[in-house]
Amino acid sequence: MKKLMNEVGHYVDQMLDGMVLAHPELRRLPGTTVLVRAEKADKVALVSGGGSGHEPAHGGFVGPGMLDAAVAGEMFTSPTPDQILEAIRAVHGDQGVLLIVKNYTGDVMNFEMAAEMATMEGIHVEQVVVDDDVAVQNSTHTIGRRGIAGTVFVHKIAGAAAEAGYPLETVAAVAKRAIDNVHSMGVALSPCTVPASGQPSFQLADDEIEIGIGIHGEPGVRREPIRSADDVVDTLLDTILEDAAVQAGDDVAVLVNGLGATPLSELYIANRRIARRLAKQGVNIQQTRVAEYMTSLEMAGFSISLLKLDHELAKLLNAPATTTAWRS
Amino acid sequence: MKKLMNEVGHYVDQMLDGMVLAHPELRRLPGTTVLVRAEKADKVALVSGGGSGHEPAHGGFVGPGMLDAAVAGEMFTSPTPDQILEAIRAVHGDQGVLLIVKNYTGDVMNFEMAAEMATMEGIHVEQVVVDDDVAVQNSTHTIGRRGIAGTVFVHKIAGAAAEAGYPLETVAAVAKRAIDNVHSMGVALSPCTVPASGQPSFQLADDEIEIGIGIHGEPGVRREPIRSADDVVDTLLDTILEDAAVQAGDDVAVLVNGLGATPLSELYIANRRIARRLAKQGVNIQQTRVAEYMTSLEMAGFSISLLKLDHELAKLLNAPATTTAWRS
Amino acid sequence: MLTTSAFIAFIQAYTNRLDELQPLLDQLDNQIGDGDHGTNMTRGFHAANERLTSTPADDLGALSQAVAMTLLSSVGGASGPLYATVFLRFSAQWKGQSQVDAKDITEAIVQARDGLVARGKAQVGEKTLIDVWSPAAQTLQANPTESGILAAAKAAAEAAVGTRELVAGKGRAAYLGERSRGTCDPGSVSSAVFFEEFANAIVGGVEKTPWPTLVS
Amino acid sequence: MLTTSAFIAFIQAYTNRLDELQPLLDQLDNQIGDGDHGTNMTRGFHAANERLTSTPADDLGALSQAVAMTLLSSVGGASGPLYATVFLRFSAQWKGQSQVDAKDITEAIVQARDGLVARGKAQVGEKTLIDVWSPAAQTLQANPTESGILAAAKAAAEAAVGTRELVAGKGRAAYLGERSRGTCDPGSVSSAVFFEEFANAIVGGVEKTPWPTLVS
Ligand SMILES: Nc1ncnc2c1ncn2[C@@H]1O[C@H](COP(=O)(O)OP(=O)(O)O)[C@@H](O)[C@H]1O
Ligand SMILES: Nc1ncnc2c1ncn2[C@@H]1O[C@H](COP(=O)(O)OP(=O)(O)O)[C@@H](O)[C@H]1O
Ligand SMILES: [Mg+2]
Ligand SMILES: [Mg+2]
Ligand SMILES: [Mg+2]
Ligand SMILES: [Mg+2]
Repeated sequence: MKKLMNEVGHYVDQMLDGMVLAHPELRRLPGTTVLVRAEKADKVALVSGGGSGHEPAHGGFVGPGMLDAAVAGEMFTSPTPDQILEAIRAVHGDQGVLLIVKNYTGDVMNFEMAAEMATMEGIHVEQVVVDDDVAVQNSTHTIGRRGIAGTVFVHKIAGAAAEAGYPLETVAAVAKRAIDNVHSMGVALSPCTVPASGQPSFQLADDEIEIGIGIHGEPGVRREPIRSADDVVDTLLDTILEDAAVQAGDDVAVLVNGLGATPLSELYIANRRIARRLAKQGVNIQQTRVAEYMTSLEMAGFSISLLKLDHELAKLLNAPATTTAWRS
Repeated sequence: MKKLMNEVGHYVDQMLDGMVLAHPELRRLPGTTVLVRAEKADKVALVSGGGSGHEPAHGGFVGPGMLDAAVAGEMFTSPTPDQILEAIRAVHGDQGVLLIVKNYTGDVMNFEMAAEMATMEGIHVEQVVVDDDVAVQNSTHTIGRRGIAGTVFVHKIAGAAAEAGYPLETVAAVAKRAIDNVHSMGVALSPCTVPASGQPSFQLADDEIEIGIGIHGEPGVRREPIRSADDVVDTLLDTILEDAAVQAGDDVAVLVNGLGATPLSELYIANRRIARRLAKQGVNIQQTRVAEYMTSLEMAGFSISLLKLDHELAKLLNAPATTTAWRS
Repeated sequence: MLTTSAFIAFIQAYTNRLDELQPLLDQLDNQIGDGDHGTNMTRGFHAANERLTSTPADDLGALSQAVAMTLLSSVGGASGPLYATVFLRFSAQWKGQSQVDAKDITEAIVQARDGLVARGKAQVGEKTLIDVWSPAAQTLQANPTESGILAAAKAAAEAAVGTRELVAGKGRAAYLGERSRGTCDPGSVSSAVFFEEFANAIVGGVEKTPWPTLVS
Repeated sequence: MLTTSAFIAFIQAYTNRLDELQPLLDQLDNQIGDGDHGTNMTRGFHAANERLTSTPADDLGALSQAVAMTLLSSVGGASGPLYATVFLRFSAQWKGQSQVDAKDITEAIVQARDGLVARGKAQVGEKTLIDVWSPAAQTLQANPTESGILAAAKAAAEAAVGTRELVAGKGRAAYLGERSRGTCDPGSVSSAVFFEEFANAIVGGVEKTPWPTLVS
């Protein structure tokens, strides 16, 4: 394991320091792992977060048009309720707070506890849970799907709704509509190594890829032989399209998300296939994003997220936002 | 070697296709490897480029406020004069064209030949050569220093000057002033693999890093044992500061550039040290950029670029730009 | 009878056992989760132990509350809120008391079990620590005495071993579906150890289950 | 005497040699550059060969021009403009001629050498292909006959081997400083092969230097 780091116990702390030192538009609440906007806004406040290791998520999406606060946990570990509560306290005005949570037991429970504590303090808190990963089978008998890179679309849309002055219930409703309409799936070409353990999260042979990967280094849903970029895209896209029930004439936004070590050139090669396939099906791509938005440290691989747009979602997606990792 | 690609001979072509499919504000000149702005601007035109494998450079910097055209060569190979000439022909108006070239024999010669051809066609062409890599000793007996990530600052500043309506000679002069004031140095934690060769560009032991790396997978100037992020930053920064003759009270811009596989979190850990050291020396950081700007495929490592700012350079650096990889 | 000093000794003994078992718990979690359950638990209980050194030792409610808040703010992940919930329920049940009897203990364990179910929404059979807390609470309810506490610890250990055959329906292991079968649930093992050390602190004389040979 | 058909045969023979030597040239470049000189040269000369099949074969100037333009648009890197310059100078020198004698050849080689210096700004001793072109051109100038062409090829080969001891002052190898010593310059080797095949096409009977055993 080769990492550019100092003492492993200070990894998250020093990363957050480096982030606010780079971006004066971000502020770190003293003694916490919470990043907030330098200037508080008068509107429904949005708080998200999760384990560290997904950079630029989530701090990179704090700023006008998106989040008000991002809470960072230990590496790939949900943040604790006290930190989340600090974030809520710091950003809430009198219009309430929306928590945007990815569907992992740990995240859901920690955010839920923070919400309960905040409610006890008289703060109006709502919560939405993102579950965009179609690699995981959806059925009433399971815990549902994981939240992965599609979450960034939810940040953007809820952020624009809040900025537009929508009340909390409406922001939450719009965020839920975004969640219902976003479908994602990822693939890994190589694992990642959590600094504290020093061991790769799984082992892949030179000719293997891991399909349906999560974002915490967990193995995916199946292992397959490596093949051409177009074939790999097709595997993900077939599953996504089937699940999303996208049809000719539909408007969509596409997110091609690098997991950490994959060159941008490879992401563009993937996007070429995605764009052509969607065009062939008569689907209108309104916006495409190709970059690292929600990573797994230095994992090689990528995910595709497809967001089906209605008129309002499209408007909110295109609304201005100026954060360090998303601008529009 | 695991790459997300199709036939290796189509790598650059398909990447460029994927790029314009993602970004409608970019246009590819048919039958070439040239990306230009979708809308031609009436001002001095800026053309840059180089080998592929450095994405988002150079196509990611085409757009209002920066470049007018970027020419892509084969992987890590200078583009050919005919392609550069196509770019010049496509973007030149009546105010002339500035070529921004990185100091590699191949790039310099190919751009020079293109400039000669364009001049023969009556197009007014000037050329600046970026040589920011302080890892390479500078002396009159050598070919001078390489051009690495600091080139992006030159794109930005020349771009703003052109957008402001400066005439060609002034744009070139400002670009040269940026070049004189930018100093960079990089380090690799792991090599990269050019798709066509399939072999890593060099071998590093598990406890070794390569100091003073170029951006084409060439070995650096020396190999050293791995150590803490702070120590590695100090090694680079000491050399840069000495060379740049930066003093207390100086204004600077900082670029912490990921080489491809290094997580953003590690870049921020590096930036923490950079920012603190500069603050301690009384240097004012006017702007910090932390991201992948000029990569070497999936190489792990990073480079630091320091740009000393005078009043005009600062103004131009902060001027608006909206490209896919740089916004301000 | 659980006194404040027995409570403090329990937390200390449990922390020691977690230190011993951390590699095992990480390994189990690596097989069907994300490999951090041992790391999470030791981080939390070391912090709790530390915290107890500066907590007035005259109120089981306050001590439980201190453990709960420390776990909450130091663990994260799934196990943080879950184990914190256990101690929050203890705290509500034992508020203002410097010692409690087997009936109070039984009520606290039942309350904790209910809290875990409310928090994690898992049912018995879904390969989570509920599979341990549920039979342990039932055993105690049927026999709310000191011997019941020993019986509960035994039931907990058996239940933890029994999770090996289950397919996960909640938690990270659930994404593996059928592939989660064949490995004991790490949270169930840490819970069984909890009951073992709990019984030992209150009743004494409990033999330590050789977990590494039993479940790995 | 160089005829158009000898010229075409030369380009073909040189391409074949490059195919053979590509691994060696890449390997030399890998040691002191970026490992692509063989790849660059074969890409360029294959394209040139292809182009010649559709070029009217009655004018050495037009043939040279076709080769130059093809190299320019297919090679890139340092060697592209350099070898293109060689053929651009040939083209200027031989314009409109269907055959040229040793004096015309000498003049073209001298012009090519001057073009290379103008383009790459390297001096003799800087471990570039100038170290081969310079002695070859001088040898020919001293003896502008067919036997001079053979002597030039011999001088070129010796000079290429001699670059091993030099420290690079131009090109990518220059960044290595002292560490560039001990490896032959790849561009010098491809240039020596150029002179070998050139002499063979014009005079014939030239023995092929066993480059792999000589320089690797
Ligand atoms: N919904 C749930 N209800 C009860 N227990 C759960 C639930 N989800 C997970 N657990 C328990 O948590 C344990 C995992 O804890 P840990 O590894 O520390 O957290 P994480 O899964 O966030 O990494 C599992 O072994 C399981 O016993
Ligand atoms: N300035 C120069 N003048 C003359 N020859 C040069 C110069 N720079 C490089 N060369 C030649 O080019 C060769 C390298 O070519 P090649 O590997 O194809 O290009 P690149 O260096 O761009 O990868 C070197 O071996 C050297 O002989
Ligand atoms: Mg975890
Ligand atoms: Mg090259
Ligand atoms: Mg875990
Ligand atoms: Mg080369």
